[in-house]
Amino acid sequence: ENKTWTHVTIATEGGFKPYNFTKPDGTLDGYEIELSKYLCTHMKVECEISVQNFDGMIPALNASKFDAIISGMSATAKREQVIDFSDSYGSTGQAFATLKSGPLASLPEKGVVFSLASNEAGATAEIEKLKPLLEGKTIGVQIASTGAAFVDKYLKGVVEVREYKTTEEHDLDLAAGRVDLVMASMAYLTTASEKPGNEDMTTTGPRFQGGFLGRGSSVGLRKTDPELKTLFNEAIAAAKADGTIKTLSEKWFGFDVMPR
Amino acid sequence: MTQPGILELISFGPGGWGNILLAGAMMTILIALSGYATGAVIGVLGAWAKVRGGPGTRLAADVYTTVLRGIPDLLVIYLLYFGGSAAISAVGHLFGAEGFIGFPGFLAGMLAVGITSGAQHTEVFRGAFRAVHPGEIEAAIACGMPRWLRFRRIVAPLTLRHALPGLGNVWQVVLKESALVSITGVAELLRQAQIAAGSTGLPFDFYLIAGGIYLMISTVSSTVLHRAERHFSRGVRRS
Amino acid sequence: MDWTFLQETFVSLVSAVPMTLLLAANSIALGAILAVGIAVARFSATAPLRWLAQAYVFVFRGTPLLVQIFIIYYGLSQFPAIRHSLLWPVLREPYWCAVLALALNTAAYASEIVRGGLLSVPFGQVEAARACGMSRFMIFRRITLPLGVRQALPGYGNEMISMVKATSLASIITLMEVTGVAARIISESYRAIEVFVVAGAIYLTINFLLTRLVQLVEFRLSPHLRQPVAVLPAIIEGEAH
Amino acid sequence: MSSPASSIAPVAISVRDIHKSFGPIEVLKGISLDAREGEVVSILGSSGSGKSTLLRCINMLETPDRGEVTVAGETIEMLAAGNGKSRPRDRAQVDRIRSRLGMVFQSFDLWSHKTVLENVIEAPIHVQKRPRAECLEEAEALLAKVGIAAKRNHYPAHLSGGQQQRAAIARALAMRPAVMLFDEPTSALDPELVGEVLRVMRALAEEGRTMLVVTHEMGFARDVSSRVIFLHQGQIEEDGRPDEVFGNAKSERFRRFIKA
Amino acid sequence: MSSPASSIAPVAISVRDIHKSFGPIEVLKGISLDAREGEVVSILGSSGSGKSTLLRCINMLETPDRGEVTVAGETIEMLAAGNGKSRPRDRAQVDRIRSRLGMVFQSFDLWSHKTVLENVIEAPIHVQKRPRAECLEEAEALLAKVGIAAKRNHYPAHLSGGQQQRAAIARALAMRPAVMLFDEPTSALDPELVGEVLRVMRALAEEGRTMLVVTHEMGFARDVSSRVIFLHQGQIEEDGRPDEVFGNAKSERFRRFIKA
Ligand SMILES: Nc1ncnc2c1ncn2[C@@H]1O[C@H](COP(=O)(O)OP(=O)(O)OP(=O)(O)O)[C@@H](O)[C@H]1O
Ligand SMILES: Nc1ncnc2c1ncn2[C@@H]1O[C@H](COP(=O)(O)OP(=O)(O)OP(=O)(O)O)[C@@H](O)[C@H]1O
Ligand SMILES: [Mg+2]
Ligand SMILES: [Mg+2]
Repeated sequence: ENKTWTHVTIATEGGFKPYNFTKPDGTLDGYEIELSKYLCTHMKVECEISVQNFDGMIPALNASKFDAIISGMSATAKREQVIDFSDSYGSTGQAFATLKSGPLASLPEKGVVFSLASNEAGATAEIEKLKPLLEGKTIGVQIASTGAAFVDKYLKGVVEVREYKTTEEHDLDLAAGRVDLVMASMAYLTTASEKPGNEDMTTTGPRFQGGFLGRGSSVGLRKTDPELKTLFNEAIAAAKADGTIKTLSEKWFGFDVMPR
Repeated sequence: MTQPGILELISFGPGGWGNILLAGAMMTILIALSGYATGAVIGVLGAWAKVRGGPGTRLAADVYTTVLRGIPDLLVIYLLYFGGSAAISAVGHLFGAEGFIGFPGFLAGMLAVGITSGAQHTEVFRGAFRAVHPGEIEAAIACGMPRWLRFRRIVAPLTLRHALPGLGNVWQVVLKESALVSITGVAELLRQAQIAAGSTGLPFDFYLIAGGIYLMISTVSSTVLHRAERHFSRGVRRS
Repeated sequence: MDWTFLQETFVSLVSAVPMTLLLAANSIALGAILAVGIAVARFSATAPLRWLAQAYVFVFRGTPLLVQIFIIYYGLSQFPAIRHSLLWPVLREPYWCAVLALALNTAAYASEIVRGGLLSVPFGQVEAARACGMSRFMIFRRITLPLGVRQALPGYGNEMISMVKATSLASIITLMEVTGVAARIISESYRAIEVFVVAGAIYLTINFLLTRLVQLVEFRLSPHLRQPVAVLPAIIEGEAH
Repeated sequence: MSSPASSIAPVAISVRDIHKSFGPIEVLKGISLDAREGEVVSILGSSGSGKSTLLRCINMLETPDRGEVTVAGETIEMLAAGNGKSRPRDRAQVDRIRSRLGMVFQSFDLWSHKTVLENVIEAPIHVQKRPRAECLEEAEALLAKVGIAAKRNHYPAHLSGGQQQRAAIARALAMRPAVMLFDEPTSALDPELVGEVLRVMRALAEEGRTMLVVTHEMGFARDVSSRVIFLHQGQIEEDGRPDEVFGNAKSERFRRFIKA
Repeated sequence: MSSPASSIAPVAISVRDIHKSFGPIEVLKGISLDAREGEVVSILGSSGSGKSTLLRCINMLETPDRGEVTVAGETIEMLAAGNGKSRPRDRAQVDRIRSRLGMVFQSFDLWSHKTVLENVIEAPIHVQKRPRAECLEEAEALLAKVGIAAKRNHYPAHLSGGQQQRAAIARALAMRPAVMLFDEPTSALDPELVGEVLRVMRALAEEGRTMLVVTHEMGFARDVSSRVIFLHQGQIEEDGRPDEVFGNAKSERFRRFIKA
């Protein structure tokens, strides 16, 4: 039986700038909010965006509290065991950040992108080059993020890992000197260094993406709703085709996050 | 980007988070009050079961307090919010309802706070009851007061006298436990502060502001509790 | 029911139990000492001392522990003066920040419980002690405190259990105790209910043992509320021999 | 049984074969006694002989292990409990009978959260449901009678021992009970007040109220009571008119007791 | 002042011009009395006349508003407090003097968390720092003297009123006080026990211990005490040898009091 969708409830965190955030008047804004509006118009459904705690989002989706997650969530293999994902609408890769005044500010290959999907050998060679430089340092990552997965897989035993509930918190500890560097998505880090208090923060070293880091940010959906997934995929394809994603991401991140 | 001052952050005008924080505070109070009331009712019944119940009710009350005091409150909320929905839907289907019936987040939160604080209420009431001078209860029995009357006129006020400091503690706990309800999507104070913190990149400021608002709610409630304590301690000589 | 998943979860969570216990034990011990001090200060004849104690209780009971941990850990470190002070080697460590925050918090609650217990001591028994020439400190130590503590025990048992549960908030400052590990497993597996049930069972076990311990102490401390069954046979026996 | 007048009057309270143990100690070993309307029975006995326990068994504050209590013709129905003990069948019946038994406790046990006046009007208003105004008026009169009208608005903690005892007497009298149980009602009073209280008790006797009085005042037992009972080792050793008992006691033990 | 023997003995306790008010009520209006070693002073007075208050002022359980207390030559130094009241200057001195004053309370006030024996040995061991073995031995002897040795390991809650009172007497005696203050020490006792307790008190008097006894027992006042004081409306109305006072009272009020 094919379900026809006229009304879709979407969950977002509402506090993950610049993907999605709340303005002082209570309204939502950000890259994903503008994108959702476009997607819904294209899908010809009425959308309702509600703010949810990121922690409980996947179980809540499966408990039918809402129909879709658009909240900077990367489609990783682990998550795909539990829920479905649409095609990606943004992939910026994982990058390091440290203090401008710190010794790690000048890690080599700054800004160079290594893909774990198309160039795994190159990426691993690059990681080997980094290891001696990072030996004994402390790194902060968001708990269970793709960055955490990366550090766990490639830098275990080399660096000491601290896991934080939010990215904000590892920024604070970076500033306090409790950690030497942090790893997070490039899109987050570029905007984070503009936040008050983070003036001394800078991105450093190479970026990594693809492979087990996932396809990038995608719409999270229940496995039982294939029709909705089709609708979202069509709409995302249209957004890519007509340049909406490019304009929006340049507006919010300062560079094009079009998945390659 | 210049850093806005705290006054600017909490103002109600454009660019101020006053409205959102106020709504959050109201929600916190609502959840805390309703949860606390639920808990107090459970607590009176639980203490009664423990003090006066037969072996069966006593065991049930013991299991209840041990389990609910022993597990993290978050688990209770999760089970009610996710588990509760499944249960209600199942019942709904029996009566021919279509599709999925949601278990409202507010209700789950209120019940969760009530059920967890009920265990603490039980212990507070039980301890306070044991502090009542037995002779005063016997005097009431000797007057032929039936149980309920005795409870209402003698036992309850004397128990409350000893229970009030403990009840104040439970209230403070509940007030802050209400923050956990954010997991169900209820936008209470701490959740609003977290959202504001994430949206502005000023976590420290917003946590301080939230702390200040909690303190304000506490001030009002401890004034009320203090009055109550004075009222119920009338006729007591103190060292 | 996915037994292998439950088993794996259980093994990971149990490995975090020592951290949870260490946090709880340290903060409860530190908090208890502080609590008695604060409770006594609230009865003090010196008004400023009384106000100070009252303000302390007010602030720490009035704000969520989460906020307190956050401010102690992230807030203090924002000030360069603190980062360059002698305290920094302690405050730099998430573990000690957590113990500090938990102890300061429980002290506020426990001091209220102790105060309630002390207030419930019958006045005549204090007077009888005064009439014997006991000093204020001796009356406190030998009469008021034992009677008050007995009275406060059920409430204090509550508080210790809340502390065990409150250690779960230490996960927000990167400490991997039981809840921290549980949160990590959930955010990898998204099976919140199963993981929380296992975590719940672990907390329940810890707290169950703790409750029994408190009850044991309660029983030992209140022979005067029990029927004299244990004493009588001893006397009769003694007379028979 | 004692004076000709009271032997005609109907039996107000009848106690049959009361047994009571605390743990291994048998405190009461089968006590039976009847009191007719208007009779004043003094219960004598050394400390620990079970006088208080007897009064407490009569109004079921302690459940007797065996035996029967009848007040104004109504017998408290008992059920055998498992362990060779018994318990009342109907709690409402016990409450009803208790409200016809006034009791003054050895340790007064005034309600500490109520003023003297509130202590006195509590039961008449709430147990007997009499109109408040009437109760207040009667309470004032009673307080005046026992001489503590001036303390009506004090809390028990602020009264002297004798004042507390008199308030307790007023509280019991306010219920207009058919039978009054006094547990050493004058132990804390000075001779003058004893005289006053005894006058009150005598007046009650004349109104036809029955009284069981545990006392150590030989004067009272001899001069006021119409019957004297001596408890020893859980049994009644002497029972009779005061002149009989004091003048010509059968029991060696009692002779020793009053000689002291 | 009374018998020739005691007028030679040194003054054990001296009370000068004690005043005490509770709120607007002035309970004591200037009480002065001396007692020499070995004197037994009975304090009579109607209920509420301030007898308990006087004893409580003597050992500073209530702080007198004015006046001076001297025990064995040492005067409790008072400081004027702001509000026209006074307070002791040195708490340690008060504690020291209290340990020379034994007190038996009207309401016993045994420590409920200690057994009878523990109640008795508490102060000797911890206040007077005497060896435990000696205290135990003496306590056993005292408990035997007052006839409750069998209850030594019971908690106060499980004792009858008379047993509690005797335990309280033993507790006070165990401190070997120079002066004993008794607040109605026999109110809950039967005549036999009264006799026994009075024998104990007489023996104490012969050892040269001074006693102030609030009592309602005219027999005791007449036969045992060496001096009788009658309190009325906060003042001493009668003061003299028992034969003088009872035989030939100056005060009309006192004649009425003992006639009752
Ligand atoms: N709840 C109880 N548990 C154990 N023993 C008790 C209890 N109540 C009373 N007893 C014992 O029963 C005996 C009788 O006590 P009861 O209070 O009836 O004596 P009494 O005749 O009133 O003495 P008194 O004149 O001293 O008040 C005493 O030996 C007492 O120790
Ligand atoms: N703490 C207090 N607050 C207020 N009034 C009090 C207090 N203590 C005693 N009083 C009042 O002081 C007066 C004297 O009391 P006190 O206890 O000295 O009397 P008493 O002579 O010992 O009487 P009794 O023989 O009845 O024991 C009484 O009127 C009493 O109400
Ligand atoms: Mg008795
Ligand atoms: Mg008195």
